[in-house]
Amino acid sequence: MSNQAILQIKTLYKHFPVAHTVKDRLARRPHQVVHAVDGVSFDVARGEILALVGESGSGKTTVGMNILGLQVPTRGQILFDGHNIADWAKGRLRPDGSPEDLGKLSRRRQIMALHRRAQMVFQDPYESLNPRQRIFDIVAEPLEIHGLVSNREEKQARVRAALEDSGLVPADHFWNRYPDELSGGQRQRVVIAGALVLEPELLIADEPVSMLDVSIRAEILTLLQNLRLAHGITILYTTHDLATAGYFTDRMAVMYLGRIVEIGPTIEVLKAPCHPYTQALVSVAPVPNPRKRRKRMILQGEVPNPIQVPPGCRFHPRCPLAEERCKQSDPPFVEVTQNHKAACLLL
Amino acid sequence: MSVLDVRDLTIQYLTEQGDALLAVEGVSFSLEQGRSLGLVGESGCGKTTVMLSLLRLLPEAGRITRGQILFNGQDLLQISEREMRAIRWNGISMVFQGAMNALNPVRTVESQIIEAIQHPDMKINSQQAVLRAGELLELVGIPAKRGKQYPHQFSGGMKQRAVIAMALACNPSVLIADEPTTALDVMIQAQIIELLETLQKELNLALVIVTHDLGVVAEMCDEVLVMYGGTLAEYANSDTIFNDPRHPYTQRLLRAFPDIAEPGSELASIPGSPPRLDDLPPGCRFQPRCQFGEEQPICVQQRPDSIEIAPGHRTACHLIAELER
Amino acid sequence: MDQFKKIWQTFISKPMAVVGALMLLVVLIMALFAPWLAPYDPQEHIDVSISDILAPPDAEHLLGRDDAGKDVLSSLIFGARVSLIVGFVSSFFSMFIGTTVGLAAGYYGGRVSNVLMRFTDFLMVIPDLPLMLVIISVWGRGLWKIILVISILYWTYTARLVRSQVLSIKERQFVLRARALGASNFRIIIRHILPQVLPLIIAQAVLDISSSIIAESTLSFLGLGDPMLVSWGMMLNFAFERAVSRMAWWFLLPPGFAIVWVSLAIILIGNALEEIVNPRLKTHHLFNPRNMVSLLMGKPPLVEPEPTPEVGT
Amino acid sequence: MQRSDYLLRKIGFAIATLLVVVIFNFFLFRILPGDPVKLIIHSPRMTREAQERIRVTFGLDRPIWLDVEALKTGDLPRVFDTQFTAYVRNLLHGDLGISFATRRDVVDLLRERLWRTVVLIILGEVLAIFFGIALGMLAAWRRGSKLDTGILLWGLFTWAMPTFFFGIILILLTRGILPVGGMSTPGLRPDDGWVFWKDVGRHLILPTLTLTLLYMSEYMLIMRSSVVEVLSEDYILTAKAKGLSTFDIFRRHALKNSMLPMVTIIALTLGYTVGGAIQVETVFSWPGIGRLMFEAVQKRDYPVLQGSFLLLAVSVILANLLADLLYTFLDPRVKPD
Repeated sequence: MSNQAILQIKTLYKHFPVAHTVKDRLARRPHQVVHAVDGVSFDVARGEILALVGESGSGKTTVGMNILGLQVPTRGQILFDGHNIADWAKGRLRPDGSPEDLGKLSRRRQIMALHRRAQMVFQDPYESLNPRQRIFDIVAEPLEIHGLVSNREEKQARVRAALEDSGLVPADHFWNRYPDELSGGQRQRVVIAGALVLEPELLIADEPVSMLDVSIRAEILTLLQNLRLAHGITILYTTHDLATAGYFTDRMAVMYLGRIVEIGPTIEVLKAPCHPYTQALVSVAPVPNPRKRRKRMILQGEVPNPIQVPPGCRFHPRCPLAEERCKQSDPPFVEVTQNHKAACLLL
Repeated sequence: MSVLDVRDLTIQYLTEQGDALLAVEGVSFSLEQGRSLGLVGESGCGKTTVMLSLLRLLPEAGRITRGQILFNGQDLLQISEREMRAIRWNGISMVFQGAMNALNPVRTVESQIIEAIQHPDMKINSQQAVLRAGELLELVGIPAKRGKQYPHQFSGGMKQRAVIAMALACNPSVLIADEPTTALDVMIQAQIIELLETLQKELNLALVIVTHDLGVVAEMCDEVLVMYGGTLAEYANSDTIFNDPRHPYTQRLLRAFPDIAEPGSELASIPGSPPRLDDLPPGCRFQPRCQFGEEQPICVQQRPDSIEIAPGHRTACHLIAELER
Repeated sequence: MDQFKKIWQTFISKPMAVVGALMLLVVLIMALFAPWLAPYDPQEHIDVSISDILAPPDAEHLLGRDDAGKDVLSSLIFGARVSLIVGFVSSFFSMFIGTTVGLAAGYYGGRVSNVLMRFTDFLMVIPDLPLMLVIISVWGRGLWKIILVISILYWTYTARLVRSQVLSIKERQFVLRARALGASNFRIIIRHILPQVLPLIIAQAVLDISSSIIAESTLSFLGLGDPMLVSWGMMLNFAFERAVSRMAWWFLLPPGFAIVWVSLAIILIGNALEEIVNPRLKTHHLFNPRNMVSLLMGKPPLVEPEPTPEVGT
Repeated sequence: MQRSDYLLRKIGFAIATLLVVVIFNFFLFRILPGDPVKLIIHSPRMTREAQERIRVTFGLDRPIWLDVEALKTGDLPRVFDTQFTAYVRNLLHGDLGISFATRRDVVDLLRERLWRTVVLIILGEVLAIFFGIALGMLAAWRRGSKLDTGILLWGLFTWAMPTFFFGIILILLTRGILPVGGMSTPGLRPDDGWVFWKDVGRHLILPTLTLTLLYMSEYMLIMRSSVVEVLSEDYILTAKAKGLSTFDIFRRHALKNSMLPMVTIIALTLGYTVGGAIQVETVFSWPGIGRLMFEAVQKRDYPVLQGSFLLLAVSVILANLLADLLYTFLDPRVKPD
């Protein structure tokens, strides 16, 4: 694995405005915002698989959407191979570097160029395929959009390769069918093939197995792992399930309320979590063996709403170890071991 | 004596074309007061169908064609609809999958609990009912005054708690919970598991957890029934299922389930997908995906019966004797 | 297109739909071949005697004569043309406007949607018949004016329907996936959204044909029809003024039932289409509960369970 | 959404709609080809005084919208002295002009006739809603039965039936049994008390029956599908599992939940019902606003047409607002503050 980062996220913020009511407007109340992503920074090295773990509302999916330019960041930088996606998404052009530089292209071209190199796999395989398209057309669509093939044979060859790389062998057995003729696992393979056909460098896998049956989860995860081995694809895997993340990722970042609270090598984070939130998450993850039942560290209450974020450490209202100082100051990252950082004042 | 004893339950669905699909076949289990049973299986394995049939709540197309459901010795399939109504909620109550949909959006949470409390057999006046609804809400950790609110003012976890409170309204002896933790966040899941465990101990409930999540079962069940393709695959106590599984399906299912205690360990998925109801294999339903049954004519042609291989341990596999060797 | 082939197959398997289609076919033939089918030319100037006025049916005039002594059957056959033209053309226009507005409002959202939808709401709130009466009586009577007035008032429902569909389709993951692949808005609308809504739009447009036909007949009945054409509504207008007191049912009933016939035909077709493209076959929890266990109580099960073979342990 | 916010929006929309209707009403009668007002003035049937009065009332010598000349010369008070302001001023004073046909004040004409239309619509609508809901629920409960099929067929048939033609059929069927025209038998007067009102009641039967039978079917079909939808919800299954009887499930769960879409539909179809009333009044010579409009169309009596349209539009807009208010109290998801 090379150490060069393909993706660098620097203090990314994404705030969504809350609907302003007529009464708010009359009372001249300030606009409120949902702090979906609130100052997130991390790097992903080329060829690495990083897990972004968090409960719903933690902002993990929003990070993925911002990386692909599907949402425009409020603040901060997203550098993909050195190019700032946040700028492109805003439609601001910033020409710099070599003549081939992406910055020279128009906004639409830039986004297209990004999508050629970075792709996404979605959560729900039953929903992410257009029910009216055949498998062939679904997988060939990215090629058409990007104008990558000139003739039918070339198109067929590339679709075939993508389908077979995704484990749908033989390809012609599948490509004339419609999505509803396939099982959940097969559909998720089609989604992956649709992304692979562009030969992307970065794949954002947004909860790709959470809707699948247990018996086929492993095969999709194994497929993702093999893509890294065969094509060197970098994968950002977002999930709420620590156990699947533990199975195949290199590093893990745990998010809480729009922030990363702990980041480090997966095995280390799972075996020796430092942040109380990670500790709690690890302790409540169900273990498939009654002999290994553990003491659960259950956090009371629920994730607070991301409109009014608690002051100080945003985890303090639910933290079993919280002290007075946690209410006042926002904890910085502390390096626990090399590459393993956590944001907690008690460390 | 078992509070719930299900014998040879067989259920069909009638399609619009008039075909009958065998959704559940020959499922048997029994449950004693104060014990908990996990009914596990992948989607479409018939576990929800079994659960609904216990209260005779199958959808219009469903037909129970064989078997007995004995509740305290009384066969629920032989009584009238009126007698059945008296057993619903009073004897056996349910927490349905997707708590958000189990509450009527235009009525207050409290009124929906009261409605269950004022079961014809309960003989309780409205003032007492309000008090009791408050008690139930407090029991599951919701402040009683929030009962005056509507479901959309509750978070997902609170709705699930409210639905559990509602299920306890008539002091049932059996509580059936269908996927009680699915679609909830990890931490809320843990809260609900903890709550169900506490309630089961305090109220001495017979608890049936219907779920696809082996982890939940391992956490809270005494006994486990693994279903595959509408049939019983393996039925034993929890420790046996997780540490000494005999049926090839159970074994492979466990190997496909990631264990957080051992990150980085190998996972093996089961190739293929579960059989569709309209396309069931003639023999053992797991045979097309089973690594042992590939060339065994008996597996291809005949459906295995469930047999008791040890006291309280039943499994349905032709090759069980050979596999042991 | 496979999708339309599938719809067509389901369509012809529904008896009501086939009945509707046959009923419409009759009217279509009437309209297309009117000059050959009609025994007399309704535009022709004829001399009449007192006894010819509102003469009851006889062998020469199968449906009798009207208040001007003309053949009712011939007017009826020619009237089919007016109804069908108004019905099909206005419904096409309103489908076009409604789809465009609905797609734009649903897909782009924000201010565009706000302006378009408030305008749609506005048109929906204004009582349409009084508005049509006012516009036509000020603007003047004429076939094209009627068609235009109907189409600019009747697209609102289609727009709402399309918008609500687009709103939900737009949130579906395959649209997000198309965006993540780099597809343009145009491509997403044409390739991914329109094909999902199109069947519903067509079903709605078919139903609109019947509303337009009824609207035209109502305007004509109220005396605002095209004075140059004989339409069923206009026949009823004359009949109502002059034939009720003489109980000349042969002049009153045929045009009325012709309107009912054609709009019923279209409604049957449209309804079947809507059922096909928008199935709402959900489980209904309050059915006769005895069904569930009736098979157990004495009656044989539908499928005999296979005999269970002995297995040695 | 908060209740007050929702209401503010709805009230804002109603006011905007009213304004647009008022402006539309003004322009329609001036901008469209033929300029009816000028046509009227040259009508030979008008006396010179009447022509003069119209000229003054409409301010026809003034510019239509804004006096640009006055704006240029800085004569500000005259800038707004236009036909439009004259129209608005008259409107605010409750002056809708005089009828060409009867030479009576349009406002008086409308005032005289309004209640008759209101009685007809309310009676027909209330009966239609009541029977529509009852039959719709019945059909949904016994889905697939003969009763359900019958209800569906009746719904489809009446959907295809123009209101006026249904009225004509009823006239032909009940000739000699029930009065088929007018509001009362000629000769009877309100002073006759009970006898008069009984006679009015008999005259009301057919028009009401037409409205009820036709509009009932739409409510019936919508209620049916709405109840079918509700009955498939999980909270119905839960209610059943709680041991509630079918009757209780309908009363406590299905009714209120399926009423919500009904309120919206009833509000949306109000304009349509008004259209139906025009046809029914025409067919049965019921002397209400609808009949008035029909006669105005025949006689090209524009002030009456304009006045009636304004009155009907305003009533429907207000009724709609009322339905929205009702909705906020029925649906708890629109929160009180």
